[in-house]
Amino acid sequence: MRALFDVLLVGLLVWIAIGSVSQRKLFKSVVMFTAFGLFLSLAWVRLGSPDVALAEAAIGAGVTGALLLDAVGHMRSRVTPYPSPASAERRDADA
Amino acid sequence: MSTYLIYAVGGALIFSIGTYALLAQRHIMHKVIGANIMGSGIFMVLIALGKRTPDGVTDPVPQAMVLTGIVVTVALTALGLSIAKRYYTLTGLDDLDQDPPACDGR
Amino acid sequence: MSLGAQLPALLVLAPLAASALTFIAGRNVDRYVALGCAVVNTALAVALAARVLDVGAWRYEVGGWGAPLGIDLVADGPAALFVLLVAVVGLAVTVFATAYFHRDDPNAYGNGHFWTLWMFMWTSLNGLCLTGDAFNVYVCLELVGISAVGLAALKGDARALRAGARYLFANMLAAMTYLLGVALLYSATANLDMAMLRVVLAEGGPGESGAAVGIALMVAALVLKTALVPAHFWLPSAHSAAPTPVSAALSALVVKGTYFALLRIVLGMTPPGFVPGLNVLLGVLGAVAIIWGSIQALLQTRIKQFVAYSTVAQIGYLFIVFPLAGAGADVMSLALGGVLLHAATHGLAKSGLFMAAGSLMDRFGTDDLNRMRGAARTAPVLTMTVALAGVTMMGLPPSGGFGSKFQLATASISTGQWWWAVALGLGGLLAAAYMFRVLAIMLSGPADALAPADAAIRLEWLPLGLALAALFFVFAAPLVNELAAIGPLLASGAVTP
Amino acid sequence: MMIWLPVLLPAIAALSTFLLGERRPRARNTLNLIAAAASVGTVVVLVIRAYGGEVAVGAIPMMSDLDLGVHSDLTGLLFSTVATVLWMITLVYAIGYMEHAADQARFFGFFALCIAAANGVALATDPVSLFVFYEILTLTTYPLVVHSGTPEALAAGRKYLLYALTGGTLLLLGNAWLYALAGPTPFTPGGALAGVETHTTALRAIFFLMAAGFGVKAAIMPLHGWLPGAMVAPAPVSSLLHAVAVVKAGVFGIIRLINELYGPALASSLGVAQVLAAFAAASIIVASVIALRQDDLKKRLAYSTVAQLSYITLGVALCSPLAAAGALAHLAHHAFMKITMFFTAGSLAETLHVKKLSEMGGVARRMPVTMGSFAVAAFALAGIPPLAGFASKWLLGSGSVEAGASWALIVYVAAGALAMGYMVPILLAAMRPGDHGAPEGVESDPRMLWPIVIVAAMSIVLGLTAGLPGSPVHWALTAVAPAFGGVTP
Repeated sequence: MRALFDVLLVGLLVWIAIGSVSQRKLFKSVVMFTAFGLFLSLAWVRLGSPDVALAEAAIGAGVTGALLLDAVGHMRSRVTPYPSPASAERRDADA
Repeated sequence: MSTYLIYAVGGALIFSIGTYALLAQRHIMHKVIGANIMGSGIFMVLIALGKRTPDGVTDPVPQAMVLTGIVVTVALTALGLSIAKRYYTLTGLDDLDQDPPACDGR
Repeated sequence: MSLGAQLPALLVLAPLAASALTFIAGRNVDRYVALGCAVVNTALAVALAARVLDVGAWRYEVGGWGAPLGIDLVADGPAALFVLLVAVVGLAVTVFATAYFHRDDPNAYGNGHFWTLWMFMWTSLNGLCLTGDAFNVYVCLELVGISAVGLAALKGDARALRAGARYLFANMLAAMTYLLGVALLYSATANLDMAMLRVVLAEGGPGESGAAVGIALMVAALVLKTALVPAHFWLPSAHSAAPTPVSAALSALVVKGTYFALLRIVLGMTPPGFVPGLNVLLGVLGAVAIIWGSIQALLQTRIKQFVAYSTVAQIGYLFIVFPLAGAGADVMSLALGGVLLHAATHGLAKSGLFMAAGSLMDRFGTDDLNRMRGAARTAPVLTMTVALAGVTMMGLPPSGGFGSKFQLATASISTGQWWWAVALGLGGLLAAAYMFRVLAIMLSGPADALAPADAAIRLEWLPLGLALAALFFVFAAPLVNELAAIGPLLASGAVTP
Repeated sequence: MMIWLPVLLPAIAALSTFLLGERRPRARNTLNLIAAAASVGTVVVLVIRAYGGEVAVGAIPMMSDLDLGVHSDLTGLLFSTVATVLWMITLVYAIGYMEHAADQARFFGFFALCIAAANGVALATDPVSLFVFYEILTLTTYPLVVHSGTPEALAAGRKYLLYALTGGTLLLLGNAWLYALAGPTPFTPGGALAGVETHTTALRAIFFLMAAGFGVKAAIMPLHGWLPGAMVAPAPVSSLLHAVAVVKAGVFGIIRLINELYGPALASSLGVAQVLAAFAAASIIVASVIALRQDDLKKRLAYSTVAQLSYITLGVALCSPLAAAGALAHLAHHAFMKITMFFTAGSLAETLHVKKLSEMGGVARRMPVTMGSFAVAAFALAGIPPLAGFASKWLLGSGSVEAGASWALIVYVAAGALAMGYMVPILLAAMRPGDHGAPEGVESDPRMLWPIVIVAAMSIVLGLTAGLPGSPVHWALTAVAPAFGGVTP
């Protein structure tokens, strides 16, 4: 039973992780990352490290989430489709 | 299946997801989040392996390492985001692979 | 405990305090705080080297805990040499920067954050050189990385920010990989102290394969941070987009700091052959770096890119020592002395070269190499600096580059691995090709127009001094060799306090 | 300390020249001349002491058990004397020649540095120290070759570097291998490799690496490609560096390599000296034939240099005392003869803008003293008695016989005939009628004329005094004797 809970928690974490780096909407990405942080603290508790859990909740999810939200506020809210590979060639010329 | 092994394997998976995002995603925010996820994966591996002591007592050293790691990662994230914001303001770009309009510089 | 024994801690605390002070201090005084700290630090570094030569290596227990629980600083010969290198080049960079960053310029790069970041980088570099703890290396790596990225992006223009961001992501990747490696190593050995790890690893045991994977990851991370080919992609843009004093510091010191950590881990901590094929692979990559970096340098048309690619090539020489590991003590001390000599002499020459390159860029108002004709006539001191630094890059006598090449070649031939000597020779020729290509432009006429010298350029004697120091550095080889032989880097087992 | 002066004095002159810049030409010239005179004085003192058996040694610790060392043995001093004496004479010539040229400080500075390096090569105590000075010589010559900054000069400079640095790399590898094999090996007359003779394969390989390294500067074919191109340098550079310091550093290296590192006995028993001799003999003949066909005066002289340098190499490679002494004596004699010719070529180019044989008509009438001096040097080079070239060639010839290599004697004789063949046409061309505007008998600037007369006179004096103690011939015989077991022939 406990093992099942652990497997579910880890699976959830993996799923949220994938989601947070592949969302086209940046805001959603950030929200998912914050959620990831919160579930991670749960995992720390399960692993018997309550102090790490506290730090994760406060810093990992809290501070980082706030920083990310602030940055998103400065940028376009959606990931735009990328231009043609021509720019990649110019990049090589630049390097 | 013991607890630590579940988390260790999960940590390794999460690490790979983060690595993939850092290397393959082009949006700067996705890269930053990817790096953070990478870190979390490693922390999970660390803590999980720290649990694997013969007498079942939690080893404090990995916890200290993780706490340090969290703080350092936040610092890196803050720096990365401030660079990203500035870059976006200057060029309107959120992708490092695209050339900025003009490269000036002394 | 005598004051001398506290030197490792002082070397970390002094620049840290200066970093805080420059942050607090106003625009008018921050540079003097930094300058004062640079002088103090240099004195401390000299004292450290003198004490190491005098009493041998020792360990300093931070907070008095002692390994494995606490963190130990290790003051041995190689560390003292690197700290000294950081101090000497750091002092030069600081002096150069006081002229380069105008006090009354409202846009003075990073609004004065230069000094804070620079002192912070000095702190973390000293820490990186002195630490004897595998996890502490991670912390120092990150701190070096943060300050280096901040400095590289200091100009705040699009090119610098982009280079800085790329540099940052390379740093993050490296740091995380390193951390994973440490995690595996710790789980296999329950130890983080490098000297103890050497003993533990040499005994072998059930966790051996996990530890080997961990070490391989740590090495991969450090290779990325040291910009060894093929992980060099971030270096040229980051080093060339930065303001001149920063370029000098990044190229001369930062890659050396990470290299030193690598040296500690591969030669000091890991028994030879513990990770199969690792040492040979590093040697091969080093040889490839020498060739590839040189060819790239030959193709560059922008002066700072050119200098940066020359760094990529020069880093390769430092990796020739690894495949020789396991040879007899005589050969190893020859080889280790060789790479330390190379690291030091390249640090001096490259910082001088970057300063000269930056000044040439300012004088000609362009970074296009082909528009610097006639510099030999119009800017003779800067040209001379480029030429003298070039002698070091080529490894010709009497530069320290010659000494290192000779020692490495002799060591390679002694172990029967003569092919490394061939790579060294080829690298020298390629270096000559890229240096003389640039010098030929500077010697050719008719001369291109030149701007009058401003404050920073009036410091053109400073880079010349650095290049001259590198030019005659082979005469410091006895001292370097002596330092290379002091301490646990090659000796097996821990050093007692 | 005194032993370092031949290296330090020119270096100090160079440093002050760089610091003075273009501001005070007169002070710079005076300073250089004083330094040159002081160097000559130092070398003379060292020679007198060395003749009395007193060898000074100086060493600076460099690497583990390797020092940067210099010593005042007779062999080295002969080269050093030639270099410093000719430096002083060339300075006078150069001051006249460069009077209106640009970048004089750079020119005179690197010029002096070259001499410092050449003296270092001459006096070095071991192969690594020699290598150090040898590479410094390479580097300091480059700015002189490309002095004019024209595309042609830059191309010549590139070629020079390609050859010289590749040679240097081979030399470095040879040195590293030797050190790995035998540790430090200070030059010892008769050989310094006692105890490792059994590693024949390695020793052969090391020999060829080093010989190739020295062979580039000694312009042994096929390593000579840089030399004719490097003649784009200003005349004083061609004269001093390409007739004296640079190329002679190469052959001098070979002399040290055979006589004092391997020892003639080991070099010939390994079979390596014979290979070198074959290359040198081929170079003599081929270069002489090529010289016959050159219209450009400096190019013709350059190929003549290639041939004459191989005289020296062949002499050493024969591993006989007389031939080795002849080689060393020829090193000195050739310097005086060839510098006369390059000075002349420079005067013709600077004063009359004549660079080719086909343009030389009337030159002998216009500048009789200059061309007369040239004639003396040309006949000396061809080996006409009693001029200098004869004395050294006589030794080389008798050495060939002594070594039982009569083929070498044939090579020397044939080359002498060829030398007549490529020298006489120059004289004939000069005597053809032709017009050079100015009245007859007007020579070039006296600062360029007198050095020519002096060096030409030296060709006569050295030939006439060849039998006397202190002459290069006697000196060379004394210097090489220890390498062959101390028997003075």
